[in-house]
Amino acid sequence: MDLNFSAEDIAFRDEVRSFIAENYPDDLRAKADEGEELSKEDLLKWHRILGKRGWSAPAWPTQYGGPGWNSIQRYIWSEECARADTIAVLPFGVTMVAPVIMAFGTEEQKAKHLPAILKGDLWWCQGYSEPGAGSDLANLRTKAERFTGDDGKEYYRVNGQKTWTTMAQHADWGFFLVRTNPTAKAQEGISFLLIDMKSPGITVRPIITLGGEHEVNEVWLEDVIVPVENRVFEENKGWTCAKYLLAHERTGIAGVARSKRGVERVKTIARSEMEDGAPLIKNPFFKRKIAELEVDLIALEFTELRTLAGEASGKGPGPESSLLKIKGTEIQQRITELALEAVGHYGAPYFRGFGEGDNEHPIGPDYAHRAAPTYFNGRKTSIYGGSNEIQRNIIAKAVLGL
Amino acid sequence: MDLNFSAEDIAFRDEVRSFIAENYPDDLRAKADEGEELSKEDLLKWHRILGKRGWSAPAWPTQYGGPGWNSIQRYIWSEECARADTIAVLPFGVTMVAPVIMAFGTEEQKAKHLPAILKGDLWWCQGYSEPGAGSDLANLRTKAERFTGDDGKEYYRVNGQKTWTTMAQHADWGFFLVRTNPTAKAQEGISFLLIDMKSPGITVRPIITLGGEHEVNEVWLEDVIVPVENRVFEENKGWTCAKYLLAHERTGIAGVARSKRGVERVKTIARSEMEDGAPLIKNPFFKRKIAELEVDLIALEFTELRTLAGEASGKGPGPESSLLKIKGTEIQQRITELALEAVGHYGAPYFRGFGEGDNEHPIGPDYAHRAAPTYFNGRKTSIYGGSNEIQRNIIAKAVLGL
Amino acid sequence: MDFNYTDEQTMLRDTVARYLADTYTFDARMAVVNGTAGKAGWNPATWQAFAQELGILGAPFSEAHGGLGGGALENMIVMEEFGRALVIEPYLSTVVIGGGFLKAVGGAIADTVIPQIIEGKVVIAFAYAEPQGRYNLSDLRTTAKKEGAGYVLNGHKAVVYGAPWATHLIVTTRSGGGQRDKEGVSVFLVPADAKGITRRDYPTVDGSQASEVYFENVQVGADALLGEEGKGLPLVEQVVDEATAALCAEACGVTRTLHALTLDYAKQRKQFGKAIAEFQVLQHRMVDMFLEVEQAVSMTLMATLKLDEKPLDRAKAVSAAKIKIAKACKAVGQGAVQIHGGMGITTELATGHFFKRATMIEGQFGSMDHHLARFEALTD
Amino acid sequence: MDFNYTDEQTMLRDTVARYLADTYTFDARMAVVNGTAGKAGWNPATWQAFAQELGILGAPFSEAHGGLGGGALENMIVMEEFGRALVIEPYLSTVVIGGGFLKAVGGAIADTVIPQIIEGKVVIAFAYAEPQGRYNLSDLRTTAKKEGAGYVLNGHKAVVYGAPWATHLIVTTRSGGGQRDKEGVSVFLVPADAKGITRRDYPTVDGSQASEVYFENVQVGADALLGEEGKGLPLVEQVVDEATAALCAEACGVTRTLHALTLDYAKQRKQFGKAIAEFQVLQHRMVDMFLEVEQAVSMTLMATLKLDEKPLDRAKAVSAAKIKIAKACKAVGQGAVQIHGGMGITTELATGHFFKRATMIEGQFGSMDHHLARFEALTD
Repeated sequence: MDLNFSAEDIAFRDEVRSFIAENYPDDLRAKADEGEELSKEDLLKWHRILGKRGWSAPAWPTQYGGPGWNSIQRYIWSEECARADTIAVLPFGVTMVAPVIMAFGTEEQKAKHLPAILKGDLWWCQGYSEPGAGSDLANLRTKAERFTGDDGKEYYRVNGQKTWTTMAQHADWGFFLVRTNPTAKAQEGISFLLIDMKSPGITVRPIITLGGEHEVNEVWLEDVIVPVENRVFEENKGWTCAKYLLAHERTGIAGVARSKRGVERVKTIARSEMEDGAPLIKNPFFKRKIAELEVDLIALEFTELRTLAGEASGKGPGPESSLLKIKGTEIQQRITELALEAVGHYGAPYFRGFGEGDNEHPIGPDYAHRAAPTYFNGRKTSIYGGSNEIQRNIIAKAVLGL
Repeated sequence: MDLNFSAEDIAFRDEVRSFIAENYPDDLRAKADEGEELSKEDLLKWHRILGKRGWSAPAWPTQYGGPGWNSIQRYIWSEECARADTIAVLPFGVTMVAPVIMAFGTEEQKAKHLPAILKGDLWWCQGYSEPGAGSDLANLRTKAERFTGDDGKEYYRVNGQKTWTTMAQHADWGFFLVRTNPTAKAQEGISFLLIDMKSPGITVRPIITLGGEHEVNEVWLEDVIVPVENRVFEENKGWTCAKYLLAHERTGIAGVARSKRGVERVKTIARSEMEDGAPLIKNPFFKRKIAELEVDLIALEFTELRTLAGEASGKGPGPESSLLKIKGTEIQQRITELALEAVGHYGAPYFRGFGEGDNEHPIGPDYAHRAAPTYFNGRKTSIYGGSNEIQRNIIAKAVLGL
Repeated sequence: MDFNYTDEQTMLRDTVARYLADTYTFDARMAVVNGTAGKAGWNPATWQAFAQELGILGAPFSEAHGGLGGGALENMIVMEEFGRALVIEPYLSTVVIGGGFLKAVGGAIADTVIPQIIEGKVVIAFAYAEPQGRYNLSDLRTTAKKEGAGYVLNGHKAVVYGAPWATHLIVTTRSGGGQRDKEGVSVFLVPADAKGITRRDYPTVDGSQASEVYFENVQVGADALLGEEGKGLPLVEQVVDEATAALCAEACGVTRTLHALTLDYAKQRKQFGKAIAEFQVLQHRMVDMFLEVEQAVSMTLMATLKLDEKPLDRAKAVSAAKIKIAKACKAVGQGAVQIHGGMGITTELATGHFFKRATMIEGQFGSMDHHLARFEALTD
Repeated sequence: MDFNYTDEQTMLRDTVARYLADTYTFDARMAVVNGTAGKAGWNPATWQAFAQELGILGAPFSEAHGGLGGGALENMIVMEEFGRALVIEPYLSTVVIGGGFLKAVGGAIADTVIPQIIEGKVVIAFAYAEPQGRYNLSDLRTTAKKEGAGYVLNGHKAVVYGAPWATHLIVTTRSGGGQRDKEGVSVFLVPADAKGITRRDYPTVDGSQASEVYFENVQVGADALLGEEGKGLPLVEQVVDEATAALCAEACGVTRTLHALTLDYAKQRKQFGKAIAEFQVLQHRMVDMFLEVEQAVSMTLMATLKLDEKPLDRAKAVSAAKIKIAKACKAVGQGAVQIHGGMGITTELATGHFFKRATMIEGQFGSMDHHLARFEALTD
């Protein structure tokens, strides 16, 4: 056993560190620092830079254009990205649909979609959740009826409603779970479809969340026509793809490196905020909360490393990753709580909707502007991606045999 | 609304305060302070003194020899007892079986048992729990078969096993739930019997708990003969008595006044224990834990007072009392945790079993001797009397309608 | 000892509750918050209805001033109902705080202004916080300098809730001593349109409107001084304790509604073929939320009933209450959102809005740590 | 970075586990604890078996000394297995602590004593705590005064685990400076039967035996000094960090067993017509216990692997680990007892005994607050 990086690992770390330093766009950093909402182009910019370098998809094997990094290298990569506070490459293409296409897709599907995902040419969204089916994905109502078109080809006609569709307002393509056999039991009779979001019959309606963000949407599908060759894997076997994807989705959700940055940000705030004439960070109780966060973060980090080591020695991401999801999101939420606590009175002003030029009087410190919205928005992390209650159910069943 | 005591209440408080000061036995105080195990005679001594004064049963109505106190007076009484750190009157007779006898017993049963309970002549124990049925009281197996004796009278022949029978080693009488109809559904077919503990066929076996205490026992009943007139209420309707008793058992379980004394004791320890040359109580984090306890105790106290006010205005003790049980026991347990934390290294020595005279080298401070056993033993409070999980189930069902 | 409402108090509660249930619906509230019903965050008609139709702006004032003859308990009753309906109108700053100062100082200014509060003509905002001051009421850089018969005020007050539509500001200032001294605090009642006052208005995350308020050589007369010059801190502490108790009452209403909304949602929402209310883990979480609400109610009652005790006892009671209220706001708010799932974090259901208000109450007039430190300092 | 055991380490773990499973049953252990199998708390045959049959007393020592050539990881492996079986024998004080001091100082004393430890002939108790000192390793009233070529020791050491059967004591003393100074600490290895040493023996709540040890003009030679006179604190801190990491490993074993016992019990125990393991609230509590154990294991590994880093990094890692371990001991211990119900608080099931040991580990070598303060002092 050895905690230290090898010489190769250190060389790799230095390489990615300097690449990020040299290539991460300044304007992106400035916008993110100011809490500005990022445009679609902003969000894809870094992805495309990485795509050119061949680093946009750390977990992809080389055969599909990935860098072929091992788990330690991927860990180093995510550490370095967090260290440099880069925006994240959006996961819907690279880490969600792509592994499914690699595992279950046809050669045509691979050829059509994987390169575009890698380069950041196309934006993907995920059509899983439905109103009335939150964590219970098997309870789907969106239905796809198969028919033969006038051209003699096979198609699905899709009708239904999806919700919580993140960033669907920007999406070029979506991957959808739909019911192709209405009489089958809950998890059977589901198929996994790739749908062009420009198809007639698709309507995207924003859902505004507590912090004022437009991140999620309702997606209405009305007689949307999808060619059968856009189905991944067998008809009525979409649940296999969904399960595969869910297992992948949970990895990396620990967010250790990002949370480390978050703790640093809280410390920075607490060094500026004054209480009775001294910086808040001198308050022993505030300081203690930070220390407890740091300790829990170390525990999460080494638990993730143990999990990575397990994966490296051949075990796939198992239900243990539910642990990382639970503890990772709890820590993320505590960070947002502490930040809001730290900013005091200036947690109350709500700045979204101010005109861009209208900043003659700066109101409160810059770091305070997003504290409350970030806290509010952060409540989603224990709900999305399989709520933390569901994660506990998974561990109870799959690990503890209950 | 008014938080203040009336002039009558203050006069009452002064009266009970001076009675306790003048009548509480010094030797009892000395033994309890030293953490000695109290004998049966010790435990009954205070009960008998109160019995002579007519105060051994605060909640009894005057018709049965009780003092006829209202809820405020009972509250004052328990405050004053805690303030003077008296031992408690054992509940099995006065607050458990007696209300059942008053509500459901025959005149003969009342005449025979109530005066003896009041005076502390007889010691009672409770035969409810069985191995295999903890919080699930309805799942009883101890059976009572009815037969006509050679003397032409009706009897039950009782066979079975009870467990967690507190202080059965001292008991003269016990109240038992037994199954009189083996084919009835769970909660039906149960009867409530009063059994003379000197009856042939009763064996009491000690269960030693984690602190080394002999408080609870297994009670084996083998062909124990019980006259039918010792049954309270109708045959097969014992569950009615049990439910009535359970509702009564929960009142007073908040233990606010005792917990206040407990917090004071922790403070006393923390003033003596040194850390880096200063009293532990100067440690801001230890002090904060005490403050949080005190705040929670105020919340419990005023919640109890609200409940008492509700009872005074005609509502009986309802499922809200589950709240008092849950929060009361959580606080009691936190007090024992803090005491153990405070004593540091001297929490480890285990003194039970030392000869009485063998105290030439006092080991560690006196207050440390019982810290660990009290913590261990205190874990029972969230288990006994309907576990805190069961209490939450009760609130979910009865209060929240879930 | 007596925990019963008088008949008048019961009637007050029922009247307010009924009025709000009928008129202050979620949609009506959001129309005001979003400004689709006039100026964002302020509907003068509602305030006039409180004054005229309901008469509740006089709840804690003496009959001699035209009020209902009540006191802190009446404020508690109104604020709890306001919390239940998530009312944004400034009863707290106008009636509880403004009225609190005026009742405490009495005299001509009280005789003049209190009737105007009751009539709904005077609306007050409380300018006490400063960017550097956090929750320390005497950490003041805003100055009041004696000049002639009056004073000149200079400084910057932070996050003044309700300032955009206030007719008057109550301003805490330093008229002497060092930045955090207990001595040298003076309090003024200033017309909001006094010369030299500028504002920067903005919405708050909990649906209200607030302002940064800047004072530049604002001249006020000696009659604007509330209480004695330089001796204002005990007065401020008393009124802020009264306001904190009233805020606790609001929190009781907010968390009660959050709990009720969550129960309703859990009973209707189905997952895995059954109502999520059937999952034991969620049941117990809702029980724990219930326990928090009940304890919050107990503490609010305790603190309200102790507002007239000696300052140390009053302060200890109020801090103890605020500690439990902050915990309740967090536990009930987060629990409600979690059990609502995705719907809990949208702006479409009322739940999220109650959660945001609960979150802001956690820190208002002092965070849990602030009040724990205060409680400790007053104990032993 | 590599988290795999070597083949030798895997074999060590398997050997110890198998041996304990076969011979160190709950009943066998309780017979020793209760003294029905000889002197209460001590069965020399078991220790000899560890030395001869298993050879594990040499696990962390060099092959030159007759050991297995291992180090901290080997201690971790042994201690985790000992925790699983609730072993009371003094591996920690003899091999980890005694051996730790000797390895650190080296030289003749190490060459003499280490082989005797490995053979099971030397058993060491660590006399470091004092009644007033709490967890401060340099808060010492026990004095060592230079006299002739040697030293004279006077003082009172508190709660010395394993002292009743130790052949030697390692004693921390003050040879100079004020009571809590960092300078002036000296460490001695003293025969337990040296003239002037008296003991008061007693059982401990977790099944071991300990003593108050009194030193009255105890004369020791200069060769009893471990390290340099007056410069002992860094040495003590290093060895106590090593011991704390080993204690964390024991806690991993203890909490793993507690969790496993609880799962078993919950699957068998029926209430309301079904196994209590089917109640979702208990399932989630058992999941939370699992999360605690897994994190404890991660932290123990981290701390053990960092024992050789710079003192500040080592100390920070060990304190971080001990903080999580204390939490795990409390959460898993209390959870196990609660889910066992009444059976959890009897002395009849193993669960209660594991719970008691877990509870004692919480405070051993410093409570959670102690280590949080130490962690904070080392951060930034």
